[in-house]
Amino acid sequence: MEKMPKWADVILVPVVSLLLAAIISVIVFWSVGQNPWEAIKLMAFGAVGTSDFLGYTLFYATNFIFTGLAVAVAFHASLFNIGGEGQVLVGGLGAAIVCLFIPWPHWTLALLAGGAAAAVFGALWVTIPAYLQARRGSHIVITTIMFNFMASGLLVYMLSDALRPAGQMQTATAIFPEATHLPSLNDIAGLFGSELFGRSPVNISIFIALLACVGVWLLIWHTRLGYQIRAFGQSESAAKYAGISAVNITMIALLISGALAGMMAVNNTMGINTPQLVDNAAGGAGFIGIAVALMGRNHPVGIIIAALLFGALYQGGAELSAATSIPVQIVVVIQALVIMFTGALDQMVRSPIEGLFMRFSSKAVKE
Amino acid sequence: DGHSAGPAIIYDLGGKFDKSFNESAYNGAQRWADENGQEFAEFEITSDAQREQAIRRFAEDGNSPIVMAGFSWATALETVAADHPDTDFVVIDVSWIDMPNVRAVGFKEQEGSYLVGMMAGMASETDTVSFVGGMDIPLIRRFACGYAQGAMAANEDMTIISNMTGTTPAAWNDPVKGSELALSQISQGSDVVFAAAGGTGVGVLQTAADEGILSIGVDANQNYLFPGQVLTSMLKRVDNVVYESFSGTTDAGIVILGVAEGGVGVALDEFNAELVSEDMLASVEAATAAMASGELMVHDYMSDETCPALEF
Amino acid sequence: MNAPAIELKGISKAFGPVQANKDISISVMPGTIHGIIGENGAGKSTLMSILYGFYKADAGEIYVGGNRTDIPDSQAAIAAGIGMVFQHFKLVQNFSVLENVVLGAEDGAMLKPSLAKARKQLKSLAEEYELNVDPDAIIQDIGVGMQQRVEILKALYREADILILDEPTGVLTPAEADQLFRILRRLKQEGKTIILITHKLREIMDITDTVSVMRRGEMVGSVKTVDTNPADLAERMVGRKVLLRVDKTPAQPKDTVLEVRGLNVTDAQGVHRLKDVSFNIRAGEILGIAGVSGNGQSELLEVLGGYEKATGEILLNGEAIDLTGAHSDGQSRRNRGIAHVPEDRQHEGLIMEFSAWENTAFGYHHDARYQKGALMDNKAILADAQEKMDRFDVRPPNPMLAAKNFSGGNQQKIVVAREIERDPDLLLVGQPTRGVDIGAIEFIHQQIVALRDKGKAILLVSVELDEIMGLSDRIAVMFDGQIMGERLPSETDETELGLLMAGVTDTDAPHSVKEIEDNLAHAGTGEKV
Amino acid sequence: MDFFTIVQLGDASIRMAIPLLLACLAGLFSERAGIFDIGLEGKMLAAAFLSAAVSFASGSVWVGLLAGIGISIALSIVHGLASITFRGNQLISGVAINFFAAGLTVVIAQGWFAQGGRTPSLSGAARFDGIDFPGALTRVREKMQASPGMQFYSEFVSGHSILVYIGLLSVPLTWWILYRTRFGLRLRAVGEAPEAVDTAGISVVGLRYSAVIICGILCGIAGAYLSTAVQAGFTKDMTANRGFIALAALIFAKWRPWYALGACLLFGLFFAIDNRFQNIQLQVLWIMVILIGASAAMVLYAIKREKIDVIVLGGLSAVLTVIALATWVGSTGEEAGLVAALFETVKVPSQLIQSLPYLFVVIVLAGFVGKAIPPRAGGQPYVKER
Ligand SMILES: Nc1ncnc2c1ncn2[C@@H]1O[C@H](COP(=O)(O)OP(=O)(O)OP(=O)(O)O)[C@@H](O)[C@H]1O
Ligand SMILES: Nc1ncnc2c1ncn2[C@@H]1O[C@H](COP(=O)(O)OP(=O)(O)OP(=O)(O)O)[C@@H](O)[C@H]1O
Ligand SMILES: [Mg+2]
Ligand SMILES: [Mg+2]
Repeated sequence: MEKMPKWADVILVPVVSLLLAAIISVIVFWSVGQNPWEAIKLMAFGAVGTSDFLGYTLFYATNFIFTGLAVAVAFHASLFNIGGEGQVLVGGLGAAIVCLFIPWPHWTLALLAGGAAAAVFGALWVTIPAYLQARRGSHIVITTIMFNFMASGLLVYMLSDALRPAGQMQTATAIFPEATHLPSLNDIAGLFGSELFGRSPVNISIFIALLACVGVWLLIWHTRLGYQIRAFGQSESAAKYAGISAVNITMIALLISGALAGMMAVNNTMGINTPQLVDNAAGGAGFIGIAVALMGRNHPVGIIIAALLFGALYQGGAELSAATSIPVQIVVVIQALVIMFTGALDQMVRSPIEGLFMRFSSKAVKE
Repeated sequence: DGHSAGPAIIYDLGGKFDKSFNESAYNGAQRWADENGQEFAEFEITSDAQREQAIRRFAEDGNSPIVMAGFSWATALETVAADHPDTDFVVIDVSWIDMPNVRAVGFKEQEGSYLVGMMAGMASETDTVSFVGGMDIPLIRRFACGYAQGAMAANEDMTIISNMTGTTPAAWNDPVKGSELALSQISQGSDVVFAAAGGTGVGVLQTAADEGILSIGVDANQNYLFPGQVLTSMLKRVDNVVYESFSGTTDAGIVILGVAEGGVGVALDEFNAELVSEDMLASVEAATAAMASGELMVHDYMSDETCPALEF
Repeated sequence: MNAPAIELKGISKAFGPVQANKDISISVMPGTIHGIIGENGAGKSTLMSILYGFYKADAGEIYVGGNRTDIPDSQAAIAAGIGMVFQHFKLVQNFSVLENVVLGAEDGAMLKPSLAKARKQLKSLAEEYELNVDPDAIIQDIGVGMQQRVEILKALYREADILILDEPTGVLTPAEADQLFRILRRLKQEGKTIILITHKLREIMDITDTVSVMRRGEMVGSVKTVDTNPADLAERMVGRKVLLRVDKTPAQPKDTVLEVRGLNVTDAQGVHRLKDVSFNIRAGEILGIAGVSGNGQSELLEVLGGYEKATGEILLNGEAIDLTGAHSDGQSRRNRGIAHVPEDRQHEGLIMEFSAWENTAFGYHHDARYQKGALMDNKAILADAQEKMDRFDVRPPNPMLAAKNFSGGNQQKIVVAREIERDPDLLLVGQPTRGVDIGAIEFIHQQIVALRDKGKAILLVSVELDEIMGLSDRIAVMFDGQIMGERLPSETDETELGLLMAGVTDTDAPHSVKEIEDNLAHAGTGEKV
Repeated sequence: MDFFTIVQLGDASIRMAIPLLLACLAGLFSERAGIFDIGLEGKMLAAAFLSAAVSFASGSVWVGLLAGIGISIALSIVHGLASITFRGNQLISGVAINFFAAGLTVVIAQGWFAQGGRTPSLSGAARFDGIDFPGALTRVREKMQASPGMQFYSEFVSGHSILVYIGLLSVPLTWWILYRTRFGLRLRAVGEAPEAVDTAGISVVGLRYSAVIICGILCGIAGAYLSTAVQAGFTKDMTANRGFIALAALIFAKWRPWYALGACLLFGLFFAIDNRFQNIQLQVLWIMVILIGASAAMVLYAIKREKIDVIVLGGLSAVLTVIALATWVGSTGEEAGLVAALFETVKVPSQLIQSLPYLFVVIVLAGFVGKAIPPRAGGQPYVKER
């Protein structure tokens, strides 16, 4: 007998968790002398109040879909890839190299090649942690954190040396050639005479993100590889019995995870209004991916919803900090609370709800 | 919403209160506000993705002029400025944007650094002076290189130790490491340390004060932080640029401010009066004059990415 | 007449939806040995764990020595003079015997005086009850028999008057069990009260004074042992008359299917788990492997099942099987026609979180019939699962339910259905009826025999001698990674098998109990005997 | 390298090692009790902030220290709630605590002091000063002229803040608690076999909470040390990943106190070297020897093993070899031929030097520096009833 219906598991529990996170956030707002209601209104307006704001929300959401999927795929194999941040940066390196050094005739080709390069570079960056996890049992969490630092070192080295055009101050690559610029959603809306997304950088890669969602959904629930990933994630000993190679699945799941994280670079290098790779290109998206995956219950649909929420939070938080004296780190606090309640304190929320359902169902049986 | 259509300022990633570059910009804006009893809009970004968004928002709200502190604004500004031809923009630490509605202000940091380097060289008893940079980027190397040239000018046999705190933006904000770097330099004999490292510099100055050696601040006047122990500060009058821009007394175009223009210089006040000897004052004055006249050309690291006085 | 040492009144306990104990009452007189029997999952361990304060009862009262006693935790149970040896030992593996004994019974905040005192005490206890152990030995280095002694010593060190033993003989050979029973009788003489959980009727008859029977969480009743007999107990246990033998015709073996030659396994810790194991199985016969668990049977199954590396030679239908290379995994074995009902269904045979239909494809997810282009054909798997569940009478017959939501016996049916339905040349079966009720046992045994009669080769590993004797056409006994000998079921008996399981070959006779003990103390740990 | 430089390097190593050591011992208590804690970083950070803020407000660094310890314990209890009481995922709880601290310290600092997420500078009694032993020289410049013995005494022995000595003393103390007391025995047992502890009549929950609280105390001291002893005030993210490095040190130390001291001193030395020798010049020959040597070692390791080893390690060694060759070829110029280029010196990128501690952590974790077996019940919540 199931302890509670499916809908309660996928909707009610996360919603209650979010509510708890929201309550604590309200307390935080209060404690720094900010009227929580005002703050929430400001954030909501900042997230969706104008077409530009909405566009930015979608732009960030695109990032978070990629990193959320990355974390989720690894989670299905019971692996905690906390290295999204580094994989995004190195993925960016891949996209930048492809865009800068190959003369592309058209953005479609550049998108394909840039996306592939970003994925490959992202995957390469997780190869060693994955290998060490698979073959040496070194804990993936700590190795990927270490690789985040090294990625940032590598990126800065590249951006302040090989990839920085002479005379440019900013630790960044040159702006990518015109032919690699991805059309923004507003350009597309413009074809229909609309200004829907203003000048926000939300661009065609949001569709790539959605495609990736479909891909992950197919992969996890409709392919043998996904079946093996989930089986391995649920029970390593059973996987061993079935002849599912722990080494292979660990490697493959993490490489896919790294590739998805890397692909985020398409959005935040080729997709932005001035396409280039800058030194802090990841901007915390790798970490937000954890919250997104946890909240989205590692399912693409949940991840899309959670990514939109976090996109709104991120964008709204920036607007909030522009309008008040609250630093934008408030978003990190909320993110932490969401991770805490939907992740670690899941049981705290779940048990009472299960209890309620049990009480109801046993009553129903008696009657 | 809340923004009046007055001037606006946007700070760079280091944050408004970095006791340094951004704070100096803030001080200029605040001085203008205090003197005129008016308000200005401001914003601290937290990621690069926000740059364009931030400028655009102020422009659309009708703010003018919009001042941006930091070279990282260049690319975003070029896009937005084209869309808002009627808004005035000022960007600091950028010397290459040539647009009719943009004032791009650069500084000859090498000149100011040269002056403090000279003072350091004269103050040093160990013939060893040192430099702590923040993030290792060409701009900071320009500081280091100017400083080294100045120190060498004071004494040919000067040993110059130079360290950068790091290669990521975190390097602007790592006073612990700044402190360790300073300690290590002191033990290598340095008795004057110049910190051009944002928040990291606070750690350097603190340690120098603890260890009883002299330090040199940067950007804003930091002499007051440890009275009697900060030899001077290499002023980069970002505050003036902001103040003047807000006051509406400037035009578009590229401006490079050196010693002659009062854009960079040394800080002299009651907190370091006892540390600055007559000799030093005289040398600084002489060098300033020589720079103004073009007689003295301090090598700019960024012109060719080399430095005659220092190896990186 | 004096008060009962222990009296439980109306104990109830539920684990979520499972009612493990329902209104149970029981009373045990001091200085007696009281047996509790019942099928797997009947709630025996739960009841005793409640008495020991490990679980909290939902309802009910406990009387110790006639006084109402609250036992909210084990501390209270210990204070009330109760000691318990759990089914799964509760020892710290990397601590010494001494540290394990002292843990929780220290005399003060400092360790040294406690350890010194315990060392002295242990010596005198050992002399008193013949419970010899090396106080400085590390638990993971000593055999299960020794570990059990440590558990008993722990209880005695805490001055327990009432000692609960939960299935103590499950891991012991008959000879070792005899030794344990001698100790228990000795304890009884000293006036201690003993509660013994077991599902081996023979043991109940041997040693207990009174016996209680539990079924499906309820107490069926208590009787004096002298007033009952095994058949009566079995009937009470199951609730109906049971057939204690497997119905089968004599085997008609044909060609050799499996040939194992000189198999050796050394594990990651460098312990030699299998030593030169050789045997063969022919089509149409069941080879039973008997032995105390931990003597290499698991490793043998793992090697044959493809997930443990080994040296040596295995031939299937005359062709060699890859033992170390790229084709030494479960997948390749299945492709070669080896099916495997693993010993531990919950950790190996099933993914507990997967639904029953997904588990139907487990291990066979590469099968062509489950594929549709690049994707898996989930509909085909579902249909297949439904069909199997109906045929094997899995209850409830709902393939969408997660495996964890089926009872142990039904989980086992799902695994057996999956493996047998592949029509393999060789079926490996490990502990097929562990934790399975008698009804399901009969069914599973029938399926195994039916497969044999179809002319397939079957390797059966079980720690239950009854099962081995009942099902096998030939029996091999394993001890310390070696095959001690092969017997025909018709030409051997439990005593002989028991001696082989203890590492005593017939040529060694006459043998001493001491020798057997020494052998067993080292069994399963790979040390030189 | 002269003697004084070595003494100084040792001195700096200790200074850098102390926060690692305290955090490492904190992790030791927690993990020995079976609770994994990647939230060390967050606890240190929160403690660093609050101790600086309260020191500033109260004027007394001791009050600040207590406040820092208090907040660290509070976060520990949250971790305990998540991982002990509600049996949640310990890694996720740790991650959440890290983010929580990173965000909240800045938000509160800004709300409180309005200085861009930092506290004002501390001075006088609001800060831990170095303790100068009798007769010890205090200034670097004086020490440089002193005799080696005096240098050692003044620089290495004397002059640290009280927290350094507390940190060093906590090593034998931890050892003593762990191996000589009843509490220690139970603590070690609960990380190995909580069911054994439970059936012995000891509360698993109680033990684990005490361990987690001790972890909080030590993290609190570590954080306070950073903001009130090493530095004079809090700046955002000032712990700079020390919590993670402490965890790696803990693994390297195989969860033993004295080994922890060694591991932390080693990492301290890495930091000291990074701080001191930023411009490391190496002869091309050495770069070739190191890189190609490492490649060869990896290839040798891989060829005896499986395909995956060959692919990954082979690929990695190919990359290293290419870098080595590129460096070599890159150093040839008009003056230098191929052979002469071997003796040219090149600067090792500072990014690489800074990445060394992280790289070393990875090597440690890879188990090439000794295999470590974690406490058996570590990371798993203790579940009696499902
Ligand atoms: N910790 C637990 N959580 C949830 N359910 C449990 C737990 N322990 C036992 N159960 C359930 O309670 C019931 C009784 O189990 P118990 O272990 O008492 O049986 P038993 O008679 O000792 O069986 P066995 O002979 O297999 O030892 C079973 O259905 C079992 O699944
Ligand atoms: N861990 C669990 N989670 C959810 N439900 C469970 C769990 N364990 C048991 N159940 C439910 O409790 C019921 C009884 O399970 P249990 O294993 O005790 O059965 P049983 O009486 O031993 O039957 P069998 O003889 O087939 O093993 C099952 O039908 C199952 O629905
Ligand atoms: Mg039991
Ligand atoms: Mg059962």
